[in-house]
Amino acid sequence: MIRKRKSIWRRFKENKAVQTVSSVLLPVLFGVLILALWQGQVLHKLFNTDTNTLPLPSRICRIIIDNIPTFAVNALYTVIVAVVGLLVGSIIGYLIAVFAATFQKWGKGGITIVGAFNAIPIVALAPVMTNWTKDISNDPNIRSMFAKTLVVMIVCIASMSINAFRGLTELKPFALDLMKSYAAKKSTVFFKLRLPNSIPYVFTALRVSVPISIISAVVSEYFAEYITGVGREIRENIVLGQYPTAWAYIVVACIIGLVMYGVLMLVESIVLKNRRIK
Amino acid sequence: GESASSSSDSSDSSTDGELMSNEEIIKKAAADGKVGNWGLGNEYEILALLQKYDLPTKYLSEDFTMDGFDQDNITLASAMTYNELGLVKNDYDGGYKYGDTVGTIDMNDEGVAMLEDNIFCTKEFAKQNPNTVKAFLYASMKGWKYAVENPEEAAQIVFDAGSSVSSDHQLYMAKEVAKLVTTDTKGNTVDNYGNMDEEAMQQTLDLCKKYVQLDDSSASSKLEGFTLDDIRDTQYIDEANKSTDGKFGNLEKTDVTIQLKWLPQAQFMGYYVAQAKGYYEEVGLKVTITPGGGDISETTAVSNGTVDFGVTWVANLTSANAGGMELLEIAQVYQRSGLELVYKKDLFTK
Amino acid sequence: MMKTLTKIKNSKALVTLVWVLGILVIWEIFAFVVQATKRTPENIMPHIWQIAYSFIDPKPVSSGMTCFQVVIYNAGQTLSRAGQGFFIGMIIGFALAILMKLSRIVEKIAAPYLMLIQLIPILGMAPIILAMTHDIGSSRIIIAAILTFYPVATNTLAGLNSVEKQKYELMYSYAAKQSTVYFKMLIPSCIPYFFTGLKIAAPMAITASILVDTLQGDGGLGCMLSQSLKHAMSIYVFWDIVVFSAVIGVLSCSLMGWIENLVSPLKRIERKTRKKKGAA
Amino acid sequence: MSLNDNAIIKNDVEIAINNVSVVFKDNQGNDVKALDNIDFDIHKGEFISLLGPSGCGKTTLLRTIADLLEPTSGNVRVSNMTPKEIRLMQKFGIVFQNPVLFEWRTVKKNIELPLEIMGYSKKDRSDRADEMLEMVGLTKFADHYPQQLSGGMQQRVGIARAFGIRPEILLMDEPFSALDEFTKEKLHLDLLKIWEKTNKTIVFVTHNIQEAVFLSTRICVLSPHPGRLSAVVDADLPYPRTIDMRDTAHFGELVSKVRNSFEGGSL
Amino acid sequence: MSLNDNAIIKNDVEIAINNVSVVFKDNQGNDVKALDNIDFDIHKGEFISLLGPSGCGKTTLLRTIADLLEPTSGNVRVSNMTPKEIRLMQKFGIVFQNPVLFEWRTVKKNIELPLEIMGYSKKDRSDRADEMLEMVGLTKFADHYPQQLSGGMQQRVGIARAFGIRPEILLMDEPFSALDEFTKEKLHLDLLKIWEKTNKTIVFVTHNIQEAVFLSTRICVLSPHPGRLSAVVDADLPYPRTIDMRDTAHFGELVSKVRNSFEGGSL
Ligand SMILES: Nc1ncnc2c1ncn2[C@@H]1O[C@H](COP(=O)(O)OP(=O)(O)OP(=O)(O)O)[C@@H](O)[C@H]1O
Ligand SMILES: Nc1ncnc2c1ncn2[C@@H]1O[C@H](COP(=O)(O)OP(=O)(O)OP(=O)(O)O)[C@@H](O)[C@H]1O
Ligand SMILES: [Mg+2]
Ligand SMILES: [Mg+2]
Repeated sequence: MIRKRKSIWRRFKENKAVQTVSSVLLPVLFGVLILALWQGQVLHKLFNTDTNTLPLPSRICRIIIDNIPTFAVNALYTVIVAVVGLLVGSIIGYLIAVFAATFQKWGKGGITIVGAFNAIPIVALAPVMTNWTKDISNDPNIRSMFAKTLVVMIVCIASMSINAFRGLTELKPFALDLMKSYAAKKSTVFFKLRLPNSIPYVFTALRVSVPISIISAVVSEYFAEYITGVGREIRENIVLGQYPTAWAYIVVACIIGLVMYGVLMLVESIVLKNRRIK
Repeated sequence: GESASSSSDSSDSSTDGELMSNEEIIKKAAADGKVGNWGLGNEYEILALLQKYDLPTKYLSEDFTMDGFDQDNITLASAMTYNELGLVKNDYDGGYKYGDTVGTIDMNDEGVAMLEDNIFCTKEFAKQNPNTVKAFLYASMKGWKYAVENPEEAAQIVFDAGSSVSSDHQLYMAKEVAKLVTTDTKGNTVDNYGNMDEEAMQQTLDLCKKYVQLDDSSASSKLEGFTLDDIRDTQYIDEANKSTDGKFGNLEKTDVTIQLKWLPQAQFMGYYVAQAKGYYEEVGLKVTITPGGGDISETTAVSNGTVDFGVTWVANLTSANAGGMELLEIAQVYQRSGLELVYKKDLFTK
Repeated sequence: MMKTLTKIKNSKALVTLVWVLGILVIWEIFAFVVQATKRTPENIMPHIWQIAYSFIDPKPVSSGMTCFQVVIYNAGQTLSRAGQGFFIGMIIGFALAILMKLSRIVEKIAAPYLMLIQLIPILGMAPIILAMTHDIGSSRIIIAAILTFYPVATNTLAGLNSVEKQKYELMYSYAAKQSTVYFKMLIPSCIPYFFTGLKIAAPMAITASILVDTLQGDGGLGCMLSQSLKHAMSIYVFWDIVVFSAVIGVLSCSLMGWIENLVSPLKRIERKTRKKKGAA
Repeated sequence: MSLNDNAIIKNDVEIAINNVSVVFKDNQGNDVKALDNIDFDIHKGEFISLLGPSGCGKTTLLRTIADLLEPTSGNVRVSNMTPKEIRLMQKFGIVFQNPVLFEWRTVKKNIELPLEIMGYSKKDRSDRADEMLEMVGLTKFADHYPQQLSGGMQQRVGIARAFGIRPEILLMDEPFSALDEFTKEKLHLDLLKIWEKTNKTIVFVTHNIQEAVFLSTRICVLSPHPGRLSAVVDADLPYPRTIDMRDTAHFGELVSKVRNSFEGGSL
Repeated sequence: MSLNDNAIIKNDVEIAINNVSVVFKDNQGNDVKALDNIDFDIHKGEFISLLGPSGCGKTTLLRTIADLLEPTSGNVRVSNMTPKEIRLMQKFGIVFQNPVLFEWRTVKKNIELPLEIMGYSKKDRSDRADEMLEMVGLTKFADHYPQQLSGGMQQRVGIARAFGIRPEILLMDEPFSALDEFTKEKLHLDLLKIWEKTNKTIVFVTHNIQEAVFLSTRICVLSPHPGRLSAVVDADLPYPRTIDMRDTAHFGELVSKVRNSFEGGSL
């Protein structure tokens, strides 16, 4: 009897539809719980803070709803910077990894050097990029966008190149021998073996890069010449002591992050579908 | 050296043209979209100025250096008289060496001045520690007085206290700051340091109401209803200035902290002098000076009790209160606006 | 003679050297362009030798300290905070990965929120942390830890998830306790992934620590960096700190690699086999 | 499916496979019937071979017994308990079709792994591992890592590991197929010796008829697609078995019998 | 090492193994001699089996021929060229000891892989793959992923992949050891048929004496530690070979001869 019930539970748990629904439902439920604790000021007791430093969700919502056009414009700029920077940076990072995997003797050193970019703080990178891109365009908005995107890009390069390099080089035993026996060209080995092998690693890198891209976009906006974006608004409002508004923008940043993360998970589940069969 | 001489050459060659009026300069720069300010609550005077000339209230962000100005990305740049302006003009370390080839537009003259450096604490702190507040103000003002009268010594004191600014610039700054502390917006001399001039305060508050844009509707309606009494209390500075010995009875708190609005430099020389000369000790206080310029703003730090006193600008204090903090200005150290717009003369000749 | 030559040619040091040189050359090309076209080239892209000279320049730039002294003096604070933050972040990251592995439900719930925490800018997070700790020093360490744990957690989790099903079955057939499965199988096999995470996190900890320096203006590389940027002191302090943090970042990354070689027998064998190939 | 009872002396059922079916889904979502209604009892102390062509479900059946796979329908009982209970009592020893070694452990440490889990002392573990290494002829390779071994050597490590725990029930999935005649012969005899001495129950998957006949008491012949039990043959050679039995007529007859049951039943 | 020349009709050397030694380092840094001075010629169109106990160096020798491993001393020449040149001309087809399938490709796509690399048209690839699937009996599993197959089925995919490219020289490392008698028998006959038809050179690693005798023209017996060539035996059964040849006296003699050369040479 007990066995039976357990197996129903297990079957329920292992059911595909149940799993898909639960992987959305559970975090949402958890989020609702947190929101409730937040609104009920339980979080404030926990963190020993007040409703000014950590404003209530209801107030944050009000502010967002009252200012949808402003928020939308700022969010749009931040999304453009984060997404373009993430994509271009990841592609460059991947290309560096490809280069490094192709010429391993020289490439490994290159990966180390790229890792060094990781160690240059964004607060240093952002003003330097703003300085370097002064001549890009006469339109301050365009050159600011360029500078911000560059920052995000540089930051995303490192995590992608390190991970992708592993994916491109840590192959199953004898897989390389197999390709060698076909006298496969390096490019063929790359497209038929290394590339598919690296896909799961690429997704690991992207999982790390998504939040990094947004936070770098936000921070680089602090330093940009043209005043726009979620990050800039967060800073302005914090300096002005407008915590509720600042938190409204933080929430927007989080929503951007969640959406990007959701898209990533979706793409991952489609791309890696066939590998999940066990 | 090379570049400085070349730029003065170019200004020499352009002296045949006639310099534009302030209005023309502002209009030209605004039309090019090359007016600069740091934002972050420093922009209201500029917005008021642009509005005064019926110009769109848009500006570019300056990054706390004058590189944008130097490279002509910004042609009409905000500069504090005591800091950026000195860097633009002078040729000491970090300076851009423009000398007299640059001109300035003064906010006080344009009638859009807002008051800057003050001393504040929370309303609750003031209420619970009145004697401490008064003693602190007494000693601080004594420090300011000494600093204003002895700028060389004050500059040295700040430099020794771990200032990050070169000693040349420090001295320049001390002299300029002295002017701000002892002259009001109309150019009259002030001798009761820390005084809150009603008219200038009111003008500042009015400009705040007009130009501080708050997305938070409850905050902006709160701001709308503010009177001076919501942001300042004059009793403490008045009593401090009346006292001759700095004795105010039992001090409720003797260990206090003050967070500056910016990095340690002569902008805040009064506190460093009071510290170095032992004025704080004389009134029975042990004071720690925390530099600002970090991500935790002085209003936040005072509001959440990390520090007791802070130095900020009136506009910042006003908007923080609108946002829900309960801060109280207790002294107004700078009596006039230190903000000017600087431009290269050769770019604005007819 | 030939042999030593090939040895030098194959050495790792040479590879790195060539890379560094290559980057320096590119930098210099641009530096000359900047030099020719800009009024204050040192603010945009100084020459390498100018940066190098600033390290040994005896001229004091701030409170009687030379550039080098400023960097070294403040590096102590920053690096010790980075170290502590990294250590805490590493433990949290690893623990979270294990926790998420232990329970699918925890993973499903936690994964998006862990990422969300990364998205809260320090500006918003700092006042709350500060309110919790009432101490700016420990707030800084905590924030540095928060900024570093994520790559460790994701990479370790990826490692834990990469164990083949057959290995589970083996352990399962021994009726091994959950803890045994972790200690004898999952943890050893996720070590390489864990180290990849550490390699990304170590430089990030330094970045994070520089970032949290700027919470308050009381010292640390971040403060000096922003003061220098605001032209409160020589701009070379900024460049020196950028160079310094990049170098430390690379070193921290190699340190992780070195520790990995030390703890992981597999890496040791690989190294031995490689050596042998080199000799043959 | 009737059992040839007379051949078996012991009559207490150790493993009861009751109407077991296993259905997999392929990636179009269609059902693949790997096992179809297998019903069969294994007695205590028996040496049972599961014989059948590639893909017929041998591994699947073994996994069901070992509680590594739940049957889609039907059930398995071991000593009147569920396979799970038996597994939790650590009574199974399994040799997998691929050796499944931990690449971060040396050969010896791999053999010691289950002993560590079962809480043997350091000395006992080491002694037992040495003994097993001796048996599979890998003493010289104790400190090598799995990657440094040939395929057959890796498989032998897997065998040593399973033997090392001296399990009540030994489940072996084609353990010897990667080995050469001599090594295999030696291990056959070792296995038989251990079995005769300890009287454990052994379920042995193989696709080699000679091997099945030589080793086992009974041979279950499976036919593929879906996996069905097509015959059970008694391998009634006397014990102890010796190499030269393989040249006897009876051995040949048994091999033919199995082969025929194959061809009749499935091909 | 003298060759039994009279058994071989064709005399042009296809693969010349000249004094090849391979030394590995174990993890204490000691030398492990995997191959010791192997000197041997393989003629064009021969079917050579490498026979020997587990760990004797069969795989190592095969890898040296295939240019996957450089000998520590000595060299290999194939058609008077270096193995590398031959490899670059895509003349090798290799079946590995473990199947090495790409888990992101279906069974059919795995078989098509080398054909893609060699630039066959889509249709040709598909036709050839279908034919090979038919041969190894996996037509029904064309669209499965490797993880969904049994061990033996995976191995058959590897075989199909190597056969698919119709290589000049086929190198096979224990390709059939995971397979049952019937599948194996079928593939033996298929392999022989292909070999006889095309007259390719085949080097076949096995540890099964019967298999070696049944398939090959000559058998190289290796002895282990260090790997030495201990005997070369001509398997002079007539072609085409048939299943029932395995019951002939000559077959038995050959098996004994090989077994004896083994025991004398190495054990
Ligand atoms: N990478 C390596 N490092 C060290 N030793 C190795 C390595 N590869 C193989 N060896 C050793 O070389 C010897 C021969 O190995 P090889 O794989 O050629 O054997 P084999 O004849 O193919 O055996 P099997 O039939 O078991 O596959 C073995 O003793 C093995 O331990
Ligand atoms: N995870 C799976 N998903 C889908 N089908 C599977 C899965 N595992 C096994 N099968 C199918 O089940 C059948 C039986 O597989 P099993 O591994 O039991 O065969 P086997 O008898 O052990 O063969 P071999 O001798 O080749 O190892 C095969 O047809 C196989 O394709
Ligand atoms: Mg199987
Ligand atoms: Mg082998």
